[in-house]
Amino acid sequence: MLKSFSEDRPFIDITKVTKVYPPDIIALQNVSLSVDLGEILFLTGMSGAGKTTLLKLICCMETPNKGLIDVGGYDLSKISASQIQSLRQQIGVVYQDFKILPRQTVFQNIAMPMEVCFTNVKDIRKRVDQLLESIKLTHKRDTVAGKLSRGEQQRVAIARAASNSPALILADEPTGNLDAEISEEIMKLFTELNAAGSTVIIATHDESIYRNTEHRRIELEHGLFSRQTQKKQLSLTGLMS
Amino acid sequence: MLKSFSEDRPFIDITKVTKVYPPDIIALQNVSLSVDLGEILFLTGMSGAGKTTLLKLICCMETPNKGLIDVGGYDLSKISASQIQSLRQQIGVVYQDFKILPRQTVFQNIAMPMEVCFTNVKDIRKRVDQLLESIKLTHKRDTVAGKLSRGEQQRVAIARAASNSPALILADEPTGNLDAEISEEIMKLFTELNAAGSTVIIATHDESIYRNTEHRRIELEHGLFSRQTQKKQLSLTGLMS
Amino acid sequence: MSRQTYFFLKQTARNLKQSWGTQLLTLMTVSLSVLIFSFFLLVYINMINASERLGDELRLIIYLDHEVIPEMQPRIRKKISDFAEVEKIVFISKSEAFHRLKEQLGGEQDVLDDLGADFLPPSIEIYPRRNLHNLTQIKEFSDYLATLPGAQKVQFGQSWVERFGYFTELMRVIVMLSGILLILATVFMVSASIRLTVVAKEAELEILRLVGATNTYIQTPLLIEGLLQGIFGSSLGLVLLYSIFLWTKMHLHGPGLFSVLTLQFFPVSTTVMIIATAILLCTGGSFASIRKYMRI
Amino acid sequence: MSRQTYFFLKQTARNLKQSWGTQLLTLMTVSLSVLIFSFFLLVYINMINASERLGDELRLIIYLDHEVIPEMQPRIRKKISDFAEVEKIVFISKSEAFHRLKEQLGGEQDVLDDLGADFLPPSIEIYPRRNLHNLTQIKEFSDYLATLPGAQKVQFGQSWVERFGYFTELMRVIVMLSGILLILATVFMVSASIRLTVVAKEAELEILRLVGATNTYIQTPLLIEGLLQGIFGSSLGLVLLYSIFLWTKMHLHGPGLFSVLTLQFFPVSTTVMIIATAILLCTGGSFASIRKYMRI
Ligand SMILES: Nc1ncnc2c1ncn2[C@@H]1O[C@H](COP(=O)(O)OP(=O)(O)OP(=O)(O)O)[C@@H](O)[C@H]1O
Ligand SMILES: Nc1ncnc2c1ncn2[C@@H]1O[C@H](COP(=O)(O)OP(=O)(O)OP(=O)(O)O)[C@@H](O)[C@H]1O
Ligand SMILES: [Mg+2]
Ligand SMILES: [Mg+2]
Repeated sequence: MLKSFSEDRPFIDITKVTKVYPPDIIALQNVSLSVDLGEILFLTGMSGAGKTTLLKLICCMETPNKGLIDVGGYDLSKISASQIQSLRQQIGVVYQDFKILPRQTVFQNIAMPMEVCFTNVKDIRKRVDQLLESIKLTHKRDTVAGKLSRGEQQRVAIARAASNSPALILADEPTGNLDAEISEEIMKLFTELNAAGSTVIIATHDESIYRNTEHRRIELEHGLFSRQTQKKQLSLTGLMS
Repeated sequence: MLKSFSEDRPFIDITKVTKVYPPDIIALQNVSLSVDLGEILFLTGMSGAGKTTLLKLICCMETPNKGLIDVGGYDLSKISASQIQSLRQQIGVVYQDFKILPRQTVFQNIAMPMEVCFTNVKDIRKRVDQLLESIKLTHKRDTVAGKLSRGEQQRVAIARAASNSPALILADEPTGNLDAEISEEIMKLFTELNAAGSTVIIATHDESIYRNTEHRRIELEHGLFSRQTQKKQLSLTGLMS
Repeated sequence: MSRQTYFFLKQTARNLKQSWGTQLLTLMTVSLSVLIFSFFLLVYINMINASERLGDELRLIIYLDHEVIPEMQPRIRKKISDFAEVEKIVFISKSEAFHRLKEQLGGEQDVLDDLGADFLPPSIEIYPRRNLHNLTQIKEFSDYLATLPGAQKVQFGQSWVERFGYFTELMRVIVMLSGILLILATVFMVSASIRLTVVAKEAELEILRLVGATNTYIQTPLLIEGLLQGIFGSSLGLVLLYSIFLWTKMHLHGPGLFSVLTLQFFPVSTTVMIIATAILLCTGGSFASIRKYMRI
Repeated sequence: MSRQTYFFLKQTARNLKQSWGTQLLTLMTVSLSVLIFSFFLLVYINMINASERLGDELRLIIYLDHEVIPEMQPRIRKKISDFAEVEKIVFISKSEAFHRLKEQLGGEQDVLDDLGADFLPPSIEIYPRRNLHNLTQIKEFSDYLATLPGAQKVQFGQSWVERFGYFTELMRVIVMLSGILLILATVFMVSASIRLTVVAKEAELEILRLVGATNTYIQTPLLIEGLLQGIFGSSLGLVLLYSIFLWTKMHLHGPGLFSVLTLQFFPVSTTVMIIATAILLCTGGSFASIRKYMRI
C-alpha cells in the first residue's frame, strides 16, 4: 500500500486528460476517470482507441498534454524522480509487448521487481515458485525466456507484474496469446491479487474474460469514453466527457 | 502458385514429424498432417502445444528432428538455399511476435515482400493501398511502425503477409491484439485471399474466429494432435498419430 | 546495507557472466587504449631524456685574440650569463689548447714539437643549459658571443646541431601527431565499446526503470564493473607495455650505446595516475552513456 | 536488370538515409584507420629514405704505412669489394692528405708551412654501400680492412655511426611497435563499427531472409555501401594525411635542413593501393559480418 494515500479519496483520479502524440495524433481527449482502491476495472475499445496510452499515463511512462492525474496520493504533474521510482515499485504492469528479457531465465525475469526492492532471497524464491505454479510454468523455471512460446512469455510477464504484490496492477491485453483455459487461471490470479488488496485495471479485447464478471467496464472509442457499465455501484466519477 | 507443384498431391504433406528443442523439449511428436491446395485450416491448442513450431517447420525456420515435410512440391529435407528463397517468396507469414521493423514506415513494412520479388513500384503502391484499406490503416500509411499501437502493428504484420498474394499464408495468432470487429475484417481478408487461391493456415486461441466457419480445425496437445474436425470433407490425411 | 551489498555483488557477477563477451571486449579495449597511450607517453619521455643527454654535448667555443686574464673572467662570465643561462664556462689558455691538440693527435703528437706551444689561439668554451636547444636560439647566442671583447670567431658543431635539431624536431612532430591520432582512436574505441555494451543492456535498463529501480540500484553494479575494468584493463595494458619495454631494451643492447641513451620506464606515480585515469574514464564513460536512462 | 538496379540504388539511398549516424561513424572509422595506417607507412618510408641519405656520409679510412702505387690500386679495390659491396674507394696520397688538413684549418693553415707535406700518412677512404648499416657489420668490415697489406689503422666515425645506428634502430622499433598497436586499434575500430552497423541491421536482415530475399538482394546494397565508404573514407583519410604532411614540411622548414633530409609523400600507385585495400576491407568486412544471415 502506498504510504501517502488516504482511503477516502479515489485511488486513481484522472481529470480531463488529453494526450496528443506528435505531430497531431490525438490518443486521448478530455478523459476523466476515477478508480477506487481495491477495484477491478476493465478497459475495452477498438484497436487504437487509446487503452495503452491511458495505462502509460498512469504509470508515468508518458505525460499528459492537458489534465491532472493523481495516483495513490501522488499528483503526477508534480512528482519527483525518486517518487516516481517508489510509485513504480508499487505498480505491476503487464506490457502489451511483454518487455521480458529474452536472455534471462524465467526466474530472473519474475524476480526482478522484488530484487529492485531488495527483498530477501528466500522470500523471492518462495514467491516466484508460488507464481510459477499459478501460471503453470514450474517446469520452465530455469529456461531462458527467449526460448518460450509467446503464450508462455505472456504468462511470465503477468507473473512479473504480480510478483511484488503491488498496490496497483495494470494489465494490457494479458490474455492475447492465451487459450480460454489458461485465461481463466490468469483471471483467477488477478482476482486473488485483488482480494489481497491490489487494485487491478485490465485493458482487453477478450470478451470472454469480462462477460461473466460484475466489475466495472469502460469502453474507449477514438480517445473518448463511449460507454461504461457500473455493476458494483462503486464509483460514479468515471464519466463520458 | 508454385511452379513445381502438381495439383493431385496434397499441398503440404507432413509425415511423422518430431521436433525436439535442445536439450529435451519435445515440441512436436510424430505428427502427420496434409493440407490441400486452397484449404483454410485452423490450428488450435493450449499455450505451448506446438502450434508455432509446426508453422516454423513449414516455412523452413526450423528443421524437424525426424519425419518428412513436403511443401508445394519441395521436400524440405533436400531443399537448396535458393529453393528456400523462392519458396519463402511464396509464403506469407504473420509471426506471433509480428517481426515488423519499428523504424520503417507502415508502407515500407508492407511493401517489403514485394520489393524482394522486384515487383514494380506502381503495382506495389496499388497493392499496399488496397491492403491498408482492408486493415483500416490508410491514415497511418507513412507513420513509422514503432509508433503504432500493438493492434495496429498486428494488422501491419497481417498486411505484409498478404502483400505478395502468396500461395500459402501462415498466420500465427493473427487476432491476439484485435477486437471482435477488426478480427472479422481480418477473417474476411483471409477468406478473400483464399478465394484468390491462397492456402491459409491459422493458429489461434480465439474461438470466435473459427466457431462459425466450416473449415477444418486441428487441435494440438503437448505436441500431439488431440482432435480434428473435418467439416468440408476435403482431406482425410491429417490424422492423429 | 549488507543485503544491498550482497545484491550488488550478485548483480555484478551476473552481468559479468551474462555478457562476458562484451566485457572481454571492453577489457581489451581499455588495455589496448592504455597500452597505446602509455606507449606514446613513454616514447615521448624517453625522447626528451635523450635530447637532454645529447644536448649535454653541445658547446660553443669563442676563439679569442688574446688570453683572458683571471681577473677579467668573472666579468665575462657575467656578460655571458646575462644573455642566456649556461651550465658551465671554461677558459682555455693557449697552452691548454696546445695540450689538447697534442692529446687528440695521439701517436702523431711529435709533429707538434717544432711548433711553439702558443700557435693555437686561446678560447672560452660555453656549455649552455638544456633549454637552449633550438637552432635559432643557439645562433642568436653565438652571434651575441661574437660581440664580446676580443672574440675572433664563435664555433659550434653546427652540422651536428642542425642534424640533431632536425631529428628531435621531426621526432617531436611524429610523436605529437601519433599522439593525436591515437587519442582519437582511443576515444573512438572506448566509446564504441561502451556503445556496444549499452546496446546490449538497453532492454534491461528500460525495464529496470519501469519496475522502479533507484539510481543506486542501477549505477552501483556499473560502478563496480567500471572499477574492475579500469583496474584490470589498465594493469594489463601497463604489463604489456613493460614487456615491450624490456624487450626493446634487450633488443637494443649493444656496446657503448647506453652511454648515450638510457631507456627509462615510468615512475610509480605515473603508473598510478594512468590506472586512476583509466578507472575514471571507464566509470565516467558508462555513467555518461546510461544518462538517458537515468531520467525518470 | 534495370528494375533491379533501380531497386538497389533506392535501397542503398534508403539505408544511407535511415542509418546516417552509423554510416557516418563507419566513414570516420575508415578515415581514421586509413589516416593512422598511412601515417605510419609514410613515417617509415621517410625514415628509410633518411637513413639512406645519412648513411651516405659513412666512410671508413685505412691509414697506410706507405703509399699505394697506382698499379696496385685495382688489386686492393678487388680485395675490398670481395668482402663487401662498396660505393666508392678513394686513394689519398700523403700530399692530398696534407692539402685537406690545410683546407680544414682554414685561417690557421700557415702553421703547417713549416711541416713537410708528407707528415700525414696516406690513406684509403671507403664509402660502403647502403646495405652496410649495422654496426656489427661495419666493425667486421673494419677488422677485415685492418688485415690488408700495409694497413696501420682503420678508422670510421665510430661515435657518429653508433649514435646514428642507435637512432635508426630505436626509430625502427618505435615505428614497428606503433604499427602493431595501430593495426590492432584499426582492426578493433573497423570491427566495432561493423558490429554496430550489423546490430542496427539485424532485425531487417532477419526479416529479409524470412520473406525470401535472395543473396543478391541482400548483398548488393551492402556492396555499394562498402564501396562508397571505402572510397570516401580512405580519400578523406589520405587528404588529411596530405594536409598533415604539408604542415609538417612547412613547420620543419629551416635553412640547410633539407640538404640532409627531404620529406616525400606516397607515389600515386601507393595511394591507389591504399584506397583499394580500404574498399576491399569495407566490403569484405560487412560481407563477413552478415555471413550468419546468409545461411538459409
Ligand atoms: N527455441 C526454443 N527453444 C527451446 N524450446 C522452445 C523453443 N521454442 C519453443 N519452445 C518450447 O516448445 C514448446 C512449443 O512451443 P510453441 O511455440 O510451438 O508453442 P505454441 O503452441 O505456439 O504456444 P503459444 O500459444 O504459447 O504460442 C513450448 O513448450 C516452448 O517452451
Ligand atoms: N509513440 C506514439 N507515437 C505516435 N502515435 C502513437 C504512439 N503510441 C500510440 N500512438 C497512436 O495513438 C493511438 C492510441 O494508441 P494506443 O496504443 O493507446 O491504442 P490501444 O487502445 O492500446 O490499441 P491496441 O488495442 O491496438 O493496443 C493509436 O492511433 C496509435 O497509433
Ligand atoms: Mg494497446
Ligand atoms: Mg505460438
